[in-house]
Amino acid sequence: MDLGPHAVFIWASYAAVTVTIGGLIAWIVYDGANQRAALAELEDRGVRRRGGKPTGTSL
Amino acid sequence: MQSWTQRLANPTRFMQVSGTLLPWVAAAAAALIAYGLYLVFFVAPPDYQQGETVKIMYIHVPSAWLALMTYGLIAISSFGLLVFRHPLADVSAKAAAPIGAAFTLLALITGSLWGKPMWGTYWVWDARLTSVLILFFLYLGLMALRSSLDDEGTAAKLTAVLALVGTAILPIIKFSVEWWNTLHQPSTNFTSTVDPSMRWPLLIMAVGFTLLFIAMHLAAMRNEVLRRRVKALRLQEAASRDGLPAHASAAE
Amino acid sequence: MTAFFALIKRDLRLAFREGGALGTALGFFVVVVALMPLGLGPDLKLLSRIASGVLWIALLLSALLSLGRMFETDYEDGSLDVLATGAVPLELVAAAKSIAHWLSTGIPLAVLAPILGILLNLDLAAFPMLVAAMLIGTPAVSFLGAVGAALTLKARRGGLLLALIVLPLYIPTLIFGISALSAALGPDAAGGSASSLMILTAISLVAAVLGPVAAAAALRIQLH
Amino acid sequence: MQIIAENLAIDRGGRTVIDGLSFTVPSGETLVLSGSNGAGKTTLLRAVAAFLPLTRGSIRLEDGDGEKSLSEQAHVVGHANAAKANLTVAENLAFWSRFLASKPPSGGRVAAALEHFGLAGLADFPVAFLSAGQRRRAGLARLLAVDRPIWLLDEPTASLDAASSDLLSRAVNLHTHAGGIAIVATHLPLALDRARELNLDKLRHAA
Repeated sequence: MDLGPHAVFIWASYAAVTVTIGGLIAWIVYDGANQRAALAELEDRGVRRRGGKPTGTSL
Repeated sequence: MQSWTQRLANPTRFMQVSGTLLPWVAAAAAALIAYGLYLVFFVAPPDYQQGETVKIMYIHVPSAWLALMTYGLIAISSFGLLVFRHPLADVSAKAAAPIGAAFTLLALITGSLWGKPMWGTYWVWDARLTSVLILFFLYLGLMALRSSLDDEGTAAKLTAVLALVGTAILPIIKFSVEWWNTLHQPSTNFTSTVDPSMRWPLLIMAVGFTLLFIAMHLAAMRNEVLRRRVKALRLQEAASRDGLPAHASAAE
Repeated sequence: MTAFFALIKRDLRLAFREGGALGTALGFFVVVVALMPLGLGPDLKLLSRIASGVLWIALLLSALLSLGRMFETDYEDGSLDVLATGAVPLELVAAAKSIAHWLSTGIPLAVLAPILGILLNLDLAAFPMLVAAMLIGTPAVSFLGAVGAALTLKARRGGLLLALIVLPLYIPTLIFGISALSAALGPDAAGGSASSLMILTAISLVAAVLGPVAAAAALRIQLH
Repeated sequence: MQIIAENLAIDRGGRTVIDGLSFTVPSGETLVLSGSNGAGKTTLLRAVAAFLPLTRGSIRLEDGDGEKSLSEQAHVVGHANAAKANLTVAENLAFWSRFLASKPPSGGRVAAALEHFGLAGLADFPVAFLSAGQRRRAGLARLLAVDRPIWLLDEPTASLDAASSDLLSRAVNLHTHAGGIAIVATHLPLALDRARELNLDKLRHAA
């Protein structure tokens, strides 16, 4: 697959796209994991959503 | 149209629907892009003028298209937030901005890398490239404004106002840049009419990229909904831990 | 409408009594223009070619300096809340303040520009067109600037943010402001610059509507 | 004329600050809002002035001036004085008369306002030369200089000594006796006759 004299520019563009979109996807996955972990930790501490049953301690 | 957005309005409902949709959209995007790449590298003919460098078009055009489409999506979400107070409108706008900015940046990078072999310089003040550059500034403005305001509710609405102002002024900017471009330079035909044999791979790549965007946008929105739920719980927890004497502290 | 003109008069009186805002804008304008030859070299032919561009860009940046304070002073001393309960809607309040900014900053900058044009060896024939284009173009600077000022009212790093938000909106004014000048120096002086001036006027009129409406929407949100 | 608020719910900064509140304030009466800070006094005042959107419920003015909105018939006094330091006391009041009433200032009202707040001698002084208490009174003078039926006062006695607070109480009483409405958020007890107290903390407990 000969990409001709300017092959480096083709590879550079595809590399830029892969890196940027790859980075974006990685960040989204990482951020998602963080939020779920924080949510789980809060649930463990018994902090329910207002919709759920009110937290025991009212003081 | 109203009922569809209304039904999705409630975040929990959105989380369910997007939860089931996301894997399918992501899979479809991956499949299409893979197939597109195969077509681009093994099937599509080189351009009679540019030779193989036309392969850059297959990622430049989808990126530029998504850059503009995302700004349109942010404008619609902003309108939904300010006029209909749709609860998910800001989640959509906030999630879309960084992705849109990324695609705009990619459009600029690939445009510049494509320009080097064609015109010998990395940057040409061509009307379209210049408009994409200005679009990038509008994205930066949106993200900078949102990040420099503490109160989330205010930040959301102010960013929405800026997005709508940007949308109103964009056509005027486009017109001015095109006028300015013809004033100083003979018009450079950026992409000559796309040869039919190249149109099919380009379409596949464009649809693949759009599905990829939808998948990323949905995932980012889901993260945002979770982030707001975490924040709400923290606020609630802070209120219930207040050490003030009983009668003064907020009960529930 | 007395309320509308009362607000313009008050802002003008404050601008001239304080004098600070205008002083810094004019001072900055002079410094930026003076820096150009130092940066680009004293070649008079080059300077005269880029003079109008430099003058316009310097003017936009100078006007930007005084925009940040358009609503901030009122917000800080509590006047903004009272302005929101006035006999005129916030749209007119934003319009009045933009007009006051144009009168107190836009016009002085436009009048000072030709003098600085001498520094840049600007062709004397272009002076009247330069001032005309700037007088027609600067309202857009104030009206669109008001949107930026309202949006960044409570933002950290408000000044920088205001520049990032507002400068892209100034691009049409910049392009047609300069094209009016280059047309004036070109062969078909009358025809070329007339069309540019008309478009410049159109842009200022659009800004005169879009600006106050968007700024008022932003101010209402800031009042929350 | 009366202000009627029904089943109010107001969110601010992501929290529901006020929930399920109803009240009416007939003309000639003062509603005093009390409660700990964060109880929602300022939030409620800003909601009445239509600065804040209501999450639920409604606030309306019955048989006031039909064409004008409630906020156009209301004086709002916040923690700051809304007076420009580079203008004289008289110039500030003259501007507010023109801006809030959209007609030239009536010399009589401005003079009476300055007299009432003991600023007659300072009319031509730039506000910059005044002390904090004097500036506060210059801000409050706006209440008398411009005739508006509804007064929304948020901690009006901030940086005021006892004597000045008394001036304010008298002004509010004059206002209510003349058929005006006042809603005052305050910590300190003000000698206000025809006043009814609404404690936002107790209300929150009940909800």
